[in-house]
Amino acid sequence: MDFDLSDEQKQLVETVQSFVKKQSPLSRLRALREDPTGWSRDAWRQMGELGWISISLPESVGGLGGSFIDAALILEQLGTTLVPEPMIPTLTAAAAIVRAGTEEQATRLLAPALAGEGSLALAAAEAQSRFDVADVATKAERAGSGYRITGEKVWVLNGHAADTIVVSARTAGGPRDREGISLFAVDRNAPGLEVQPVKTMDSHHAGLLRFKGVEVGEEQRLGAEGGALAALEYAADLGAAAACAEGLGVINTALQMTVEYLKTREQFGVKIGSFQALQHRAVDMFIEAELCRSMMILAALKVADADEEERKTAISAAKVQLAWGGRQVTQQAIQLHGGVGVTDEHDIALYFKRMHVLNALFGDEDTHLTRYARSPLFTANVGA
Amino acid sequence: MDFDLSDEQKQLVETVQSFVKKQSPLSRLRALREDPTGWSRDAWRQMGELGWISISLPESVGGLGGSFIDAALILEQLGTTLVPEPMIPTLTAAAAIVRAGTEEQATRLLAPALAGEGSLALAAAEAQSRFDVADVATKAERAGSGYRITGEKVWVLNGHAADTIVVSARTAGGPRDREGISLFAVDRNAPGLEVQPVKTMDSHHAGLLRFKGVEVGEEQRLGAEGGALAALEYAADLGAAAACAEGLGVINTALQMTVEYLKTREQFGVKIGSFQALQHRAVDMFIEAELCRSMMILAALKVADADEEERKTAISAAKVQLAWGGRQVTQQAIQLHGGVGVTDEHDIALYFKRMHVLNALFGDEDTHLTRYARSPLFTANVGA
Amino acid sequence: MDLSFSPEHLAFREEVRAFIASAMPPSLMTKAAADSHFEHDEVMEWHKILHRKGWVAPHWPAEVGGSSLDVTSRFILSEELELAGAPALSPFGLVMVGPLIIQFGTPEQKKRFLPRILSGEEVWCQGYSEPNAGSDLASLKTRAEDDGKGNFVVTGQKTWTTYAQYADWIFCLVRTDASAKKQSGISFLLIDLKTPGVTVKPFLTSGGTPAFSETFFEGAVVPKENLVGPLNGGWTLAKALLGHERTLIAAVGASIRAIRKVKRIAARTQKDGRPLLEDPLFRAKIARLEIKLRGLQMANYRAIAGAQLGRAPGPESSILKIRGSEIQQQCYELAMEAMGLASMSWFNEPGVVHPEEQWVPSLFNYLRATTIYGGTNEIQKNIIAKLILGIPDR
Amino acid sequence: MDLSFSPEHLAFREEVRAFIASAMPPSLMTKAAADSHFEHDEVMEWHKILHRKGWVAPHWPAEVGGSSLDVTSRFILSEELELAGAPALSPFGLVMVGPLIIQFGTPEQKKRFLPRILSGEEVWCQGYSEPNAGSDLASLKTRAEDDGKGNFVVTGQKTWTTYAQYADWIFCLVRTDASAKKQSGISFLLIDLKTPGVTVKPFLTSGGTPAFSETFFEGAVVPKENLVGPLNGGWTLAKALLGHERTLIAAVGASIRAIRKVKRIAARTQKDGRPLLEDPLFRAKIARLEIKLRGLQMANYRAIAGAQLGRAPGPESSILKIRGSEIQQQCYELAMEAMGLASMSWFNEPGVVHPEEQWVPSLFNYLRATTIYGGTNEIQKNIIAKLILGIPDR
Repeated sequence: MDFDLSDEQKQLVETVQSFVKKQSPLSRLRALREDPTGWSRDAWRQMGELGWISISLPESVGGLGGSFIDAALILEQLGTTLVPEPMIPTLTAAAAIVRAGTEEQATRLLAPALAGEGSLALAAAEAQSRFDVADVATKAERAGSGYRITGEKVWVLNGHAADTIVVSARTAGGPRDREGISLFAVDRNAPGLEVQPVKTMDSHHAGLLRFKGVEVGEEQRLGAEGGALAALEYAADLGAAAACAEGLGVINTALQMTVEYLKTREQFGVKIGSFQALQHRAVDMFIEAELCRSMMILAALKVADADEEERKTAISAAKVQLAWGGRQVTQQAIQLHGGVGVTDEHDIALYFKRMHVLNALFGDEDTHLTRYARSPLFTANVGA
Repeated sequence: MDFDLSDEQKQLVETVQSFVKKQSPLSRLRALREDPTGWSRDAWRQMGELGWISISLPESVGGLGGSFIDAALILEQLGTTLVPEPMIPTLTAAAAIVRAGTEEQATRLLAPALAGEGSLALAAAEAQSRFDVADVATKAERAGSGYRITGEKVWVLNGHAADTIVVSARTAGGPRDREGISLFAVDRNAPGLEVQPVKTMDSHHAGLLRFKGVEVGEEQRLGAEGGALAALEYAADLGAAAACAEGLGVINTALQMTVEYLKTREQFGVKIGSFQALQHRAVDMFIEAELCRSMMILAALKVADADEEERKTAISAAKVQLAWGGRQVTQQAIQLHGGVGVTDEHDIALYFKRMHVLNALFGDEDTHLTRYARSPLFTANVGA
Repeated sequence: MDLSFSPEHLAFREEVRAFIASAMPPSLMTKAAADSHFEHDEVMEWHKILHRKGWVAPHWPAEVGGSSLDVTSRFILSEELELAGAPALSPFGLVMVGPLIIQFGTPEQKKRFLPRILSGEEVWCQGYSEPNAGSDLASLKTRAEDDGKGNFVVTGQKTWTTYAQYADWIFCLVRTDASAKKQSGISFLLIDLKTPGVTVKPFLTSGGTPAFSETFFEGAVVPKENLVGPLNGGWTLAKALLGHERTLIAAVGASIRAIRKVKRIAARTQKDGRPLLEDPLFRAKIARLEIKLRGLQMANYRAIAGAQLGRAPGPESSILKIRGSEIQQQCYELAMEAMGLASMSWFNEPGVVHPEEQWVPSLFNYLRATTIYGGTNEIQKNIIAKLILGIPDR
Repeated sequence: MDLSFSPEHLAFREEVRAFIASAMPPSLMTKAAADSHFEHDEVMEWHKILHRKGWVAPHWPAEVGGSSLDVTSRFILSEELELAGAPALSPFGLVMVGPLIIQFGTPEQKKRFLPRILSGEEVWCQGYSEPNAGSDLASLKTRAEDDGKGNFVVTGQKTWTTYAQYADWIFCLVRTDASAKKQSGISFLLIDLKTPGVTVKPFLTSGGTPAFSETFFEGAVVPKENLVGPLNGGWTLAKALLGHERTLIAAVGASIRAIRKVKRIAARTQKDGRPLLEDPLFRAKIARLEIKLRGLQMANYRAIAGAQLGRAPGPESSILKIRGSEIQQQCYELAMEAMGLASMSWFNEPGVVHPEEQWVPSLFNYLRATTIYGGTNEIQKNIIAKLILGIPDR
């Protein structure tokens, strides 16, 4: 057992800390709120050059071969100033490509994104699917040597701006069947693909994607026809772990801002931190934040676990803790800030909003609680 | 709308307050802990003479014709010193008798209990039934001109001491069928009835009842054969409302004891009530207690509601609030009392225990939450 | 004891429902159905409709243009308005400064101000809080100095002057005696927002609505006749306001409506191929919240029944603000949960989410304010500990 | 970063398991399986078995009879003992006074006391709290006066002297300088319970077990050589005790075991004709608690990994007591809920409830103590606010 960072990891964290402090304070998010992309291509290119996008991908597909922990450390720091660049959408789409596709496909499709020249999106959610990636109504029907994709994907992170979109579509089976789901890499300019940009609460943007008979070739299919669910679930789990990592940055920042406020704000002639009821509230926030850190580490370590149920239960447990803890911490952060906490001018409200979005992404609290409770591991080892 | 007590009701409350103060302080419960009955026949007779047992029963069966509110007011006061006499078991069994049986049966069977000369018990729960009174495995088979009852009833309140036991048994149908359940009034000395006395956490006693071919006559059946479920559900709901009423007395006493302790106990040279975190905890207890009072009133008013769903949802809502609020208040009462709170010597632990029992009786929190959520009323009036 | 309303009150409830159904313009009706945000003009349109019916200020005495409705009828009126999703009228004139003028004002002040509050001709806002005087209101610094010519000269800054940009007048707590300690040097002053030296600067709530403003006073000259109550006696007025009916603050009607909305969202949202409303966990969550709300409603009924008998608010009413505000928040947390990914939506064009879900994310954010404004819930708990439980401070 | 144990540690875990399975007498094994209450004799029987193996005090230095096990191995040992439901050894000698004597005692004291603690020949109890000195320990009043003949004369009353009726010795904080303020006049004294003037009066916990005692001192004569550390320096020793390893206090192993029990109860309990374990609401409750516990376990692992590297306990360890105690309570609340009506059972004869449910109601009650003893959770939060978050007092 070892929870220390290596020297390389410590240096990595320092680099990201320096980046967010000097080049990406929260004001950058505010400045980009009305921008139609919502993030900066320059900043993204820089993140690519620093190796942050490729850090946890295998060397065989152009990555740096690190573990997901490295990506998690970066995401945590990016969460501290709510950096808006599309790390999570790109990493999740890349995970699907690497897990489902061939090395050749992965190397080719990932290259622009890893360099920070392009970006990716994973189009999995549909109006009726809620958080079940197996609930796919979008169809890919055989057409000539390829397929024709018809259907609608909703709330696709970075769907408004991605160059390549990984889309799940049903090549066989009925609704929610675990077999019959295929993945395709689609170019954003493909004829028949309509992208409606939408705004999200966290000052980000996303896309509603309508596939109106989009034609794709055989070579755009990632992996065996109809057998993509495992890769898709892996990608969603990696996305959930990434949301936990960024969420931890959000949570700790909200905690720190609140503790700082308690130490400086005066009412009734004293610092409000001298009121015991508020002190204990801050301690409750601290406890949740510590548990979130513990569970984020667990999730990040288990993303790569070969045992699928081990991975799923660990990530579901972490997502439940981060959702619960994140909600407690950011709600209380607003309450302890008082009136200024409910203004758009004060940053604390932005942390509250981002936390809500991270909690919803890749499965909300009850979805993961239920998945955890239904795992075979839950009832294993019960005997005396 | 009127939530004031009538002059008669105010006088009733004062009489019970005076009784618990002068004749039945908590020390009486302690003194009776090791007694095999656990309650006093003299005290019970007095309660009968005062009309407390008969107050809310119809005049046609020998009662005083009051509403259930009157009984609830008495129970609330009895809860303040944890009076151990079998009010709840007698009232629930009486409710089943009155609702299911004929006036002649009710008048005859109730007479000794209403006078405080005898007492009753309702034997409904079985090992597998949890809180579902329709889950009846005990059988009553036709035998000559009567029936032969075979089966086992568990945790029968006052089952160790009651003179007459109202027992549910299946005359037709399979497990959990809503039809085919009959009620019988059985004498405690009936051949084949084995009573195993058991102790309960709240210093009360109860009975595990084994019916080994107990023979009963046609005239002991209450109501039509196989049609007793409605009466049984009514009796259980009345029991739940009674538990809420007594629970309110428990809750308010625990709150008062705690507030008093905060005002008198000194640590660090000050009254511990001066610590804001503890003050707010006491306020949280107070809020729950106030909501419990509101919901107890609702339950008591709705016991007699002719609309079965109105009755069930109101009583389930009240039981959920009392269980939740009662647990919060008594847990915090112990916490704020500190070390003395976890000793057997201090009374606060006895209130905690009685609250747990009241919460379990006639359906625990989740049982009532689920019943509430499944009611047709829950999804009525949802349209704009 | 009796939980039912009298036949007269039941008839009044029907009258209110019928009136709303017939009197509310279709444009407002559509927005009400979707719990949309009402613009100021729309609120005032509805104000004037209610005014014609005599229902804008039913809690005012009849002789100053209120009504002769009893407490229960007033409650029924407000509950039905909430249940219908009607625009909430601006409370600053009708509920706050109006009653204070009625209680403490001169005959001239009553004549000057009350009719225009009723008619909606003059809109009010509240100038209590300052950047450094929030929970500790008595530490306010805005000062009003006697210019010796029959005026006060007002200098300072107020914040949370909600919707000041639409208001004509502001009522302020100002410091009129700098040497006096805290509460004792404060007066209650009415200020025309058109007065030179007064500037209103709106800013956004975290819900994205322009509900908040800061109001700056730079030597604004205010005639002395705009002082309400005694000089340096403003704190008494501020406290009197807190003593008024609290049965509305529980917002039971709004929360009943919100829970119905949660159920509708859950009924049309799919989970595992079935309506989310049939999911045992989610359904139990709604049920638990509805039960909490039912407890609050019963506590509210008890408070109303007491007020109907002319009693001072009892212990049951002190909990209404705390629990009412928490439940309002929880309703919208559940609505967001039901919406799933769509809960991320932020001021998108129509069609992106269902019409009645359009404003949910904004309200989810804004409603965090309910446990803060009107005295934070922490301050409320301090008060209950001291005044109701009798627990002494250190 | 690495979550896995080293091969050596995994092998050690197997060794511990094998030892427990082979060394625990069948009578204890049966009780352990049912989480029964162990009598004092049974605890001491197990103490002696572990002593023979050299595992009673693995955290003591090897030279005084401890072990050379590293932090992780010690953790594994304690976790496996908890998971097996083995009798918990009395901590007063092994975990409390022993380490203090090792750190502050004279060579004579070490020689006199340590071997008998290890062997179990002498059993200890703790004399800290007094009726009016609970959270505010420094206000203790029991006084030890110099008789000028090489002794202290001790007068006063201690409470919560857990299992003093089975103990041979008590370690006490006593006031040796009545004129000094609070902490500064306190000394740490070892007292033989057989000393004339010492009386032990056991009383019941709310769980119905005789775990608590009051101990009275009426002019008990105690030789001065029983003073540990400097005269009037007892507060330093009391604080040193708090600084020791806190990874055991989380009771993760006990809670893992408790949750397994909850699942077993729910698996054999029927609800609506199906096992309660398949009820979505109840199952979700267990899952939520298990997830909380997993978070605590991870925090505990982080604390252990830090201690293994010789670091002082970090922020993660400060939460272990608070969360660990809450989770212990919640496990038994769920067990009681699963038991349904049977949860009312109180010390009934065998067969009334399932053997492993027999002690659940007692523990449900007794475990309310976990958030109180060892410094209430409120005191813990005061400490975290001050020392970790750096929020100053008024």
